Amino acid sequence: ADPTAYFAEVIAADQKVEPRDWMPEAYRATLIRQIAQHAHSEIIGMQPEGNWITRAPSLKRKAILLAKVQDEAGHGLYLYAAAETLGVSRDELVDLLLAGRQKYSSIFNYPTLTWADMGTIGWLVDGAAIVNQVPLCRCSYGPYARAMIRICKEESFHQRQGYEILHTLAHGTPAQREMAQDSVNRWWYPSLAMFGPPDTDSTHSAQSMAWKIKRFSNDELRQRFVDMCVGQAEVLGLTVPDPGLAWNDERGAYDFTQPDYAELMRVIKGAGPCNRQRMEHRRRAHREGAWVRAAAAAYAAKKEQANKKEKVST
Amino acid sequence: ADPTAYFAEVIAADQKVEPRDWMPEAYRATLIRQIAQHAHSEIIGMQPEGNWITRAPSLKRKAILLAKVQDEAGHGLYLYAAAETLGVSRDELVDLLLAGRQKYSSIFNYPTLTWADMGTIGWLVDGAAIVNQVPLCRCSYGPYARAMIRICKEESFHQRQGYEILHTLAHGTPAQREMAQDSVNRWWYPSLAMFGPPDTDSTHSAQSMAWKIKRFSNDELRQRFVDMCVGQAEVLGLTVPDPGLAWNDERGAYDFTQPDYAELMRVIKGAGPCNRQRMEHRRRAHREGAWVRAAAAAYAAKKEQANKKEKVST
Amino acid sequence: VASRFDFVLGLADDALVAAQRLAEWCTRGPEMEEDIALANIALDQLGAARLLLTHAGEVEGAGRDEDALAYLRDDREFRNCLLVELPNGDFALTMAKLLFLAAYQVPLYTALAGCGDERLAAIGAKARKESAYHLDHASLWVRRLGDGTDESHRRMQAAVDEVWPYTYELFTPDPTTPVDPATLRVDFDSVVSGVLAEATLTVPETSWRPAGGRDGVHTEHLSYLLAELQVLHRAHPGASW
Amino acid sequence: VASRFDFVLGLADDALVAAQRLAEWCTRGPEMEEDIALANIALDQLGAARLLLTHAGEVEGAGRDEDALAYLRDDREFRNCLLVELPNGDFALTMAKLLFLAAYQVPLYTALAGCGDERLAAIGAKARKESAYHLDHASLWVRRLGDGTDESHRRMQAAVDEVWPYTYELFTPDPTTPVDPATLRVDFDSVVSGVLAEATLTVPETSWRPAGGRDGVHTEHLSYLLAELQVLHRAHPGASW
Repeated sequence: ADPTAYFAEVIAADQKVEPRDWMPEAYRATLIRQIAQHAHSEIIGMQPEGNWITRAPSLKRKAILLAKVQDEAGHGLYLYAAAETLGVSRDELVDLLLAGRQKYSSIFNYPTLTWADMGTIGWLVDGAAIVNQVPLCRCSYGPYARAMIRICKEESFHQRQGYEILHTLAHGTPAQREMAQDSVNRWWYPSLAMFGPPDTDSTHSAQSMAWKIKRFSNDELRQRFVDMCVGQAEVLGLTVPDPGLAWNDERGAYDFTQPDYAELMRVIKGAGPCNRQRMEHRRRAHREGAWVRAAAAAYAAKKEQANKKEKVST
Repeated sequence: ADPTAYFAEVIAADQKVEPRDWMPEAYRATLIRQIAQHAHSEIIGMQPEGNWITRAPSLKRKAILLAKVQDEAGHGLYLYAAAETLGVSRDELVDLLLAGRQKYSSIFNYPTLTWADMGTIGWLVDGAAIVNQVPLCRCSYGPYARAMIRICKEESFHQRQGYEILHTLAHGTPAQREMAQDSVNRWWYPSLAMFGPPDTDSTHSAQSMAWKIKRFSNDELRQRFVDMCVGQAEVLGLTVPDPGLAWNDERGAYDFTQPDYAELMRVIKGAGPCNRQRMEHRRRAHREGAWVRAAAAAYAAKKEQANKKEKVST
Repeated sequence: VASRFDFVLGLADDALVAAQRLAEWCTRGPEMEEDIALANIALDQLGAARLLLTHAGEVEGAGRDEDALAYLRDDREFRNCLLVELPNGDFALTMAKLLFLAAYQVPLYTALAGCGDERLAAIGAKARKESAYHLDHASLWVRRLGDGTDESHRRMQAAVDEVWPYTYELFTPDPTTPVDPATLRVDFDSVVSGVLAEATLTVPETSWRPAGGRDGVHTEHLSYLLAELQVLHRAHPGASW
Repeated sequence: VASRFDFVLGLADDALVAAQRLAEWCTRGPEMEEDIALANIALDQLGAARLLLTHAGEVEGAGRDEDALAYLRDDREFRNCLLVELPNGDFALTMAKLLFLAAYQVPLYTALAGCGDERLAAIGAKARKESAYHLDHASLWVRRLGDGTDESHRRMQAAVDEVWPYTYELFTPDPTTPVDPATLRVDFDSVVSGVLAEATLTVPETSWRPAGGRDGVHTEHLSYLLAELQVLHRAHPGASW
């Protein structure tokens, strides 16, 4: 059978491509790039929230936040494992990240300045991630789709926790309320930018749609996110910091001000407030852990050697 | 003239021995040991107070404390310079300290747990130091005596500042008052121990008295210190934590409970709460500064070389 | 002689301060799996701390809940052993601390699980299983590092040397408490000496036995740890989170 | 456009945060003389901060004194530039920060000394002399380290590369303030480029120009610094010291 035709049939029938199947090199490369970027985002994304674990204002919140950041490490590991089914190793991918040759989500290049950011990251950033990721649960590549199903369940749990943090703050003391609104003001537009450049400028989208890696355009997802947030903001009693926000009866959707895509491009290219800090933090952990990993490898080798000898002698 | 006789005459006449003068080797060695220990104490003694500079509770107190710790560095430098007049270099002495072969005052091996300790160190620790040091202003070795005159002036300034901190706390909120009393409770006996073992056990005293390096015995100075503190504690409204404290009409002095000299010996031998921490802190600063000192030396050598060339070519 | 309140608080503060130090590792572990493992252990310690603090508050009967006890005491009121408040140092130091803590907590919680106090017994029964995992994890790493490379052996031995003196405080006798700490020493020694021997490490000789944590006389490190732990809670008196 | 209050607060917070970072060096300097020098510079910065904070409180007219402004604002209310809040790093990084700060403060305080506001002019006149000493001190060290050993050259260049992007924020134009920061750039560039050239160092090329400090949008480092600075004062509301 012609593998190209078989691949096309599987895609057309909305079935899954599996690691054993033939696939076009560009499909493989696109998936590796996307899954790796997604995995890197989980790992780098631990930092902005990790920044508040030691200062969480109640023991319950401390436990929830620590568990959340731990989940993100777990997501990173699933995703690296999914990428490995495409014939690339986690170590290679991590090296590409550390060398600055693969990206992670730009949102994590903004600083977490207050505790309210733990709420807003859950509500807006995880919220945007979910809107992006739910369609990926139907992605044409099986291992990625299955990883996303598992991740999306935990993400919506995280999103509810973030929403609850913000809700508590918005209904707390005046200082807490102000902290919550300030945080939403800082994160709103960067969250909108998480969906990527507008469709008119989006480079990879058409091919990804055809391959059923991607199911909706950037602008479609962004609109869905805005429509979802407006009602939630009302319940929170917080203001979306967009004077242009208005219901459009004709479109059956909210009109809104677009994020500053020039800023997005600058941040992607390395000029966000925390790009250097995030990368240096990751590099330092990697560098300072090198002797530990070397010791674990040396120990494992010694044990293996000892086992072999034992087998030979018995 | 017989140098031994000349030396004996100078001592007998209460005049000063100067660096150019002949002196017995044991006199020189005793002075080097004592001045070096004194210098090391100033340098190590910066740590317990340095611990509170970044957390000082008002900007005025922060400035006073920073200036005080800076003064201690200055005292260390005068004293190393005084020791150098005896034919030993500062670098050698610092190496002896870092190698654990010379001591510093054991009092600095106790931790500073609260802000009130900044007051108590000033009042009791600097107070005890002054009682010890005022007689040293008449020490038979000129450079040491002159360094002590300068240092004693600043120390009594520091002591007043410490006393003022405690006074403010003792007349502040209940929590501040409690903090002050707790601090005095912790530092009282270690301060008494600063005068060294009781005269019956003191090893170096007799010869030092004969050489007029030392003027009063450990127990005489300790008594003087207790008698001084009791009245000051009353003004502060704080309790000296000694149930045995009582005026003795016959002796014209206070009876008091002796400090635990076994504890003093343990701390001197390295088993105080902070001995390891203080030494490791100093060693780390020295180690981490090595590349800076090397750079300064290399730069100076280059400049000297350049100057020479310039002189030759002109 | 510690009151029942002080006894429970001591165990609670051990767990709370250990959790805080372990949480400092988050995003800094030597490999990703270890980030997850350390967070897990931190979560266990934090969970035990919350149960114990709540119980301590009940024993005291002054209306203090877990957060009042965690966030509104200063270091002179904390009752944790000095071992847990020491800075993390490198990974070897953290593993030495964890090994000694777990080797103490396993027999402690086991004994607690069988004690007459129903609440403490329930907490002990839950926590001892978690501590057994902590002990396994730390033992594995101590063996790997001790018997790994020359550098890891050197670091691991240095860590054991540095931390060992702080273990004595854990076993200060007090027969009036539900579990006399002195009775736990045999178990601790047998477990720890086994692990160290397998790891080709030696137990240092020292006459220095720092103590004071159970009486609120800590190292200079604890007040910095608490400043960070408590900063936000204290900045908003009376707020809910 | 900054209000007069914000303008004065910006200068005050620069000095206060710089003093706090320099004070962190105390007992950690590479040589004893340097411990003294860094404490001196910290004291100068602290002194300027106190005058400026007091003046800011008067301008505001809400009864806040230097301590209320230093100890009872959170990081979103601080107006210092990002440069001064960056962690100390190694000695080279600290000297790079100090060089750039002093090369900015010298023309700033000089201009202030000649401005129409009598109080600001008096503060500027006092502080500019101190800043000139800071500039000399930092310049000397940057030359020593840049033109010292291979290692010191490498460290010094890395420090300049790391800190340089933060200098742009210092000169954000604002013609409504007593001294428009943009006017100070020429002086700064001429001094700094001279020192770097003598030190055999190069000015990095970068299009990254982080900013936000003057609007209270800081790095993640500042809130930790303030937690430590403020912990004791905040733990005892209303107390005198």
